[in-house]
Amino acid sequence: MNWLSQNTDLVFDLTLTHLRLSIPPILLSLVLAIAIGYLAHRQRFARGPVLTLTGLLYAVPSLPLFIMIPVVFGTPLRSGSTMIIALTIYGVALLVRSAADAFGSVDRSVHETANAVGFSPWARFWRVELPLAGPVLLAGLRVVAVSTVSLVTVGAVIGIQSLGTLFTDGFQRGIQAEIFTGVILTILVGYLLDTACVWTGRLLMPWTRPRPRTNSRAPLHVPADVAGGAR
Amino acid sequence: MIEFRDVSKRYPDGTVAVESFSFVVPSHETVVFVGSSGSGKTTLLRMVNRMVDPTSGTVLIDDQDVQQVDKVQLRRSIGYVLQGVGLLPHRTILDNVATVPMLRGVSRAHARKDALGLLDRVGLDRALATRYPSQLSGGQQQRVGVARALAADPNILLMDEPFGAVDPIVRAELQVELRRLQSELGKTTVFVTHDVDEAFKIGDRVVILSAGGRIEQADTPERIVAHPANDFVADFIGARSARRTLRVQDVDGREVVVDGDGRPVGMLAT
Amino acid sequence: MIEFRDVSKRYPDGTVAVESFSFVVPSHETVVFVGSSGSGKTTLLRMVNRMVDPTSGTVLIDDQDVQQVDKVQLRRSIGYVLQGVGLLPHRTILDNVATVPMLRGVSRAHARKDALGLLDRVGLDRALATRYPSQLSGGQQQRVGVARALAADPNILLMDEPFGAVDPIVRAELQVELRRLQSELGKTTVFVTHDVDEAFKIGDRVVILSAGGRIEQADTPERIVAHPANDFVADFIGARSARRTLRVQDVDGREVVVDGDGRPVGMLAT
Amino acid sequence: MTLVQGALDWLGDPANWRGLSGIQQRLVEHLAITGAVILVAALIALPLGILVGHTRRGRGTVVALTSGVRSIPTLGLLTILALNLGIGLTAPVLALIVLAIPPLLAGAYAGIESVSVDAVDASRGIGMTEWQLVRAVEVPLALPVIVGGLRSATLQVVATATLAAYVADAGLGRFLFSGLKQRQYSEMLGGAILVATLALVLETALALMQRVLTTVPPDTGRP
Amino acid sequence: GSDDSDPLKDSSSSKTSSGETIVIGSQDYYSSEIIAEIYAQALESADYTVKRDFKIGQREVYVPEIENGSIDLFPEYSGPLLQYWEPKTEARLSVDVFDALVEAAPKGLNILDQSDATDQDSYVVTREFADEYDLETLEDLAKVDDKLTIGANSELEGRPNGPKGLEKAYGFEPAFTPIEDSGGPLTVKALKDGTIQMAIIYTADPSISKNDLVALQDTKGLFLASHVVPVASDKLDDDAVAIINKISAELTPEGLVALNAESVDKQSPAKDIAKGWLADHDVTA
Ligand SMILES: Nc1ncnc2c1ncn2[C@@H]1O[C@H](COP(=O)(O)OP(=O)(O)OP(=O)(O)O)[C@@H](O)[C@H]1O
Ligand SMILES: Nc1ncnc2c1ncn2[C@@H]1O[C@H](COP(=O)(O)OP(=O)(O)OP(=O)(O)O)[C@@H](O)[C@H]1O
Ligand SMILES: [Mg+2]
Ligand SMILES: [Mg+2]
Repeated sequence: MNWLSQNTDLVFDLTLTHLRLSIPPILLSLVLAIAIGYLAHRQRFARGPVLTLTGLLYAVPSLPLFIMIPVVFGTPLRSGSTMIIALTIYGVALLVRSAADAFGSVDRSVHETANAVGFSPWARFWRVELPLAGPVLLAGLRVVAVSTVSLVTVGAVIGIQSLGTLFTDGFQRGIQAEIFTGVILTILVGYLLDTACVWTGRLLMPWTRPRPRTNSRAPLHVPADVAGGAR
Repeated sequence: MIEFRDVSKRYPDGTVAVESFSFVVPSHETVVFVGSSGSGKTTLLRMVNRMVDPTSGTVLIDDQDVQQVDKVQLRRSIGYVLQGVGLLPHRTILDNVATVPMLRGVSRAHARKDALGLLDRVGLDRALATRYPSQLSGGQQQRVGVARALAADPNILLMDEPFGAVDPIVRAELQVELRRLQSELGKTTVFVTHDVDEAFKIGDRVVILSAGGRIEQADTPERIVAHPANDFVADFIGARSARRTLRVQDVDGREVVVDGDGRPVGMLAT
Repeated sequence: MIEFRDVSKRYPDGTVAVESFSFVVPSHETVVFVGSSGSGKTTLLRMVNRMVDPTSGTVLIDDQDVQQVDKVQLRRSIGYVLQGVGLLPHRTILDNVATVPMLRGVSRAHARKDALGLLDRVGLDRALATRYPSQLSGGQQQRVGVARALAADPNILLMDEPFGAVDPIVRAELQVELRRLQSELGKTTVFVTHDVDEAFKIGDRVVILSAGGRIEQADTPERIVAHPANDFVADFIGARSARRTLRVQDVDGREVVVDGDGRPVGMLAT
Repeated sequence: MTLVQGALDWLGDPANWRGLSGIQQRLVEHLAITGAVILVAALIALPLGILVGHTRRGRGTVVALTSGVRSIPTLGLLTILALNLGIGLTAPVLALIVLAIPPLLAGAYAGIESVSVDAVDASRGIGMTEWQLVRAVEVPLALPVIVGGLRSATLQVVATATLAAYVADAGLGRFLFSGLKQRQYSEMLGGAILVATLALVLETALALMQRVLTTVPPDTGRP
Repeated sequence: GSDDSDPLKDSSSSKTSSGETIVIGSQDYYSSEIIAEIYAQALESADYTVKRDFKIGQREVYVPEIENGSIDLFPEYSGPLLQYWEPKTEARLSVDVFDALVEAAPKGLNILDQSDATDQDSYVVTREFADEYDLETLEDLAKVDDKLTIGANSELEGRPNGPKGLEKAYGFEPAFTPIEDSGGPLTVKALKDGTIQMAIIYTADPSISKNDLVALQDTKGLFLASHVVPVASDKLDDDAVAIINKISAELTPEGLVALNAESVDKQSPAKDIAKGWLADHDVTA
């Protein structure tokens, strides 16, 4: 741990940078996925194509994506914006299906009820459909959070600093402790954001809190599990 | 008073759910529409709060054509208990009951206070107020559904098989409760069911429907049992079945009423 | 003959579901266990085919301790209709019915042929044979469940609230069917329900249970109605309620039997 | 858009398809890596997932484990493995197996758990042995979800197998790295298009398979 | 060669950053980072405001940023940089390369004095392998009858001193395996494992002596001389330039190897290594 003791500042800085790069794409992809997912949910004919297309974005390897983004969006290659756009694209790719499923998971009868008691369509979306889609959305968001944190590291290959820098640097200098530190901190940051998602969910969706008196199994949503990894 | 004036409904796919249906539901009375599945009961009920618009004919509430009233406003002014309860799963019991007043602009605090009173009214413990629907039993949920329908203090109450999903014991309790409520509140009520026994227990007047919303008989329960208008009605209420042909049997010195199969139904009051 | 000899069941979490229960179900009779939710009915029933093993006491079938019999063999020799039907959603109706014979080694072709006959027996159209369970109505599914239980031609039939999930009308039909089947087949049957009326309609003998599987009264339906053993039973069967205290009323010259609230129940047979 | 045009030209040039480092060879390598990885990962994850789903034991552990494994950055894992195992395919294949396990495992246990409790109870009740229950009821009913897990795993592995080129002379990733380093962006983009197309083809094939394996007909409502 | 459609060329507008701040960059290579850190600390002690932008990928990524002015000072290597700008250059010797480089530098960029310290690509083999075939120069490799595989960053494959260059200059073409660690430990491990026979490792890399590797002489001038050379924008005033030139003068080839060894063996951060070096060398203008 010789290396770690001499580099705590660096590690701390990189962890913060890592967080700064992770959080915006997570939030952005949530917003975009809700919009696209709702559209896919409402327009039955659009559903198939939209879901396949966005899902396929996830199969685009990251290096070429990093090169394409400056061309399309005019951002400097080695900038946070490029990274954030790329990760937002992956986040949307992961989350759109979850979002469409989330709105689909809202019982038709609830929709009916909302109409019947006199909700206007706008109020129905914000006060009934969106909150009820919450749990499934959250499950998807958790996967996105963890995979985004892990994907940020790939930026190191093109010189965007993050905990991934510890991999490339440790690799060249042959310092395993440095690589391990990077891996473990990445996992921790992922865990931190995942936990943050869970707690935010509990706070915003009190009705999903585990409750006494019911001994039934937790409601099971098959994970939208297309997570993780770097390309 | 609700008046159906020669209404028909043909759905976009061509199904004719209701054809030339005319009927008047007098104020402060409970009318039950009973008929087998697909006979158009729900369609008729939903014409009242414009969840369905008739293809032809008019529905009038106190002589005003409902087509003239804004949909959303109309719905907020009519109590509606849906086939399948339909509580909002993400709101507490109290907030579920307070939904309509809040939509109408009543302050949250006020609406909640009123909602508490309604819980008492439908026989729910106030301790349940902060629970969520999924934490209640089926019967309790039904009561919440009724409380919500009453929350805006509507003159009209529409109930679509409100007790369809609960088991027979709770169902019997709820039927008794509903009769009590009706005698206290005297709302103009349209109640839909496909269970004849339930219809007889609840309705001041029962309308027996066949396919397409055709009226086979509309009368008081006793008179329907005593004098079924035609074979359809007789079959529908099971007039000739073992369960309706009762006799009195002596069991160890007590007068037990048994059905055609010899199964006990009750005791003869002395 | 099924004999429960002082059986108790304590679940791992500490719940005592059944305590010292003894009872004999005579051969070829239908005994109904009725009691409110959680009284231990399912637990008792499942002791017979060893889906639950008692913590103490023994269950004997024709004087043989079921503990001595291999679980799987035992279950294949007993017909079991479950509380939630539990058909295999990926198999056709026919294959669902043929499952047990096939497990016992009967050839597929043979098992299917027999299964067709069983569909007739429970009153299902053969045309449904190639459908999947999700394509059937609740009542039809229940019939398939019964057919499956009969497929191995068992001597014993266990039925756990088989009609719990269907609506009252279909339920009444199924009850009638079941009685017909029983009189034809004469299986030793244990039937569980929490609906007293259903118990009275189906059971040769009815066992009224309170919490922990305690027997409050075990007798024929008529005798229970005529002479409830204690207050618990009287309350449970609603002996003093309006629906059981009947009287005869004249409606336009016909004798209508009405309940305590004046709601018609049937006509007096003449 | 000259970039895209360049990529298409690169793809269209038959010279780029031939030879030991031609597109054809790289495609085959990429597919072989993907296939091997999925096969090994499935052999590990599916039995484990089915066991967990069937016994309903250890679900918490498995959920925590998959979520943890999912957050391991593949690049970091790859470098550590490579430093210890040397260059060649061993390190990337191992790293990819680790990547593929969570979705496969989750698909397996979630699939088995999603089988209706009633159907499972009934199967026991009519006298199925545990093995018959798994084979004839749980696995067939769970198959669509299991294949769903297989789909995600395949999609991820196809995309991530490009990292093999970080330490080995194999796979479509070679076009990405050498394109990046030599400023041959058309080659790089061409490589990316190849990867995405391969993913699309596999995805479509698995989606079809999923449809075929869905033995339960959709709920048609009233019969 | 470069595509016409280089997306990085105009990726950001060329404007100099505000005020006095000098932006110093470095390669994603620990040795480059140490030198950049020395520049940074030396300038800071002379009261310049400095912004560090280190570990920027490969040349393909950062050179456009130097060219468009977002980076003001960068420790470069004369040979490879010249090849980047002039892929067809014929210059090989130290002085020629430097002169050509000054020629080739785009307007607005100044090539400061080059240091004696060199860090240039070299082909290395293990001692065993060298002994087995009696190898001293790259020419001797023609004697090897076994399979010969080079391991290096993938960009080498297309470069003039890669496999094709060897073929042209020395008459044999080895196989190629990419190892993206810039001649780091993985490459060394691959050499020792025998998965590759030949690798490119920088001459200033301490691992050459540590692992007893043999650098084969480049008799036909495949590699250009490669000295540490600062590239600077016009934003550096004379004093700053003087400080940087002084550093170049003080930095010796052995000194550079020592700095690198400190990073790899002692695992010290660049900051500390630079501080130690500056304490031992007077670079005040
Ligand atoms: N939205 C719709 N589109 C097309 N047909 C419909 C629609 N809603 C109902 N129908 C059809 O209209 C007929 C009457 O339906 P309705 O729901 O009013 O019957 P119901 O008496 O309420 O039946 P249930 O007892 O099953 O609730 C049925 O044949 C039904 O299939
Ligand atoms: N597997 C189990 N573990 C722990 N407790 C159990 C289990 N199964 C049943 N119980 C408890 O044992 C008691 C009796 O349960 P049982 O299912 O036999 O009742 P029941 O009479 O069939 O009820 P219901 O009418 O609701 O089906 C209940 O308190 C129940 O909560
Ligand atoms: Mg209806
Ligand atoms: Mg039970």
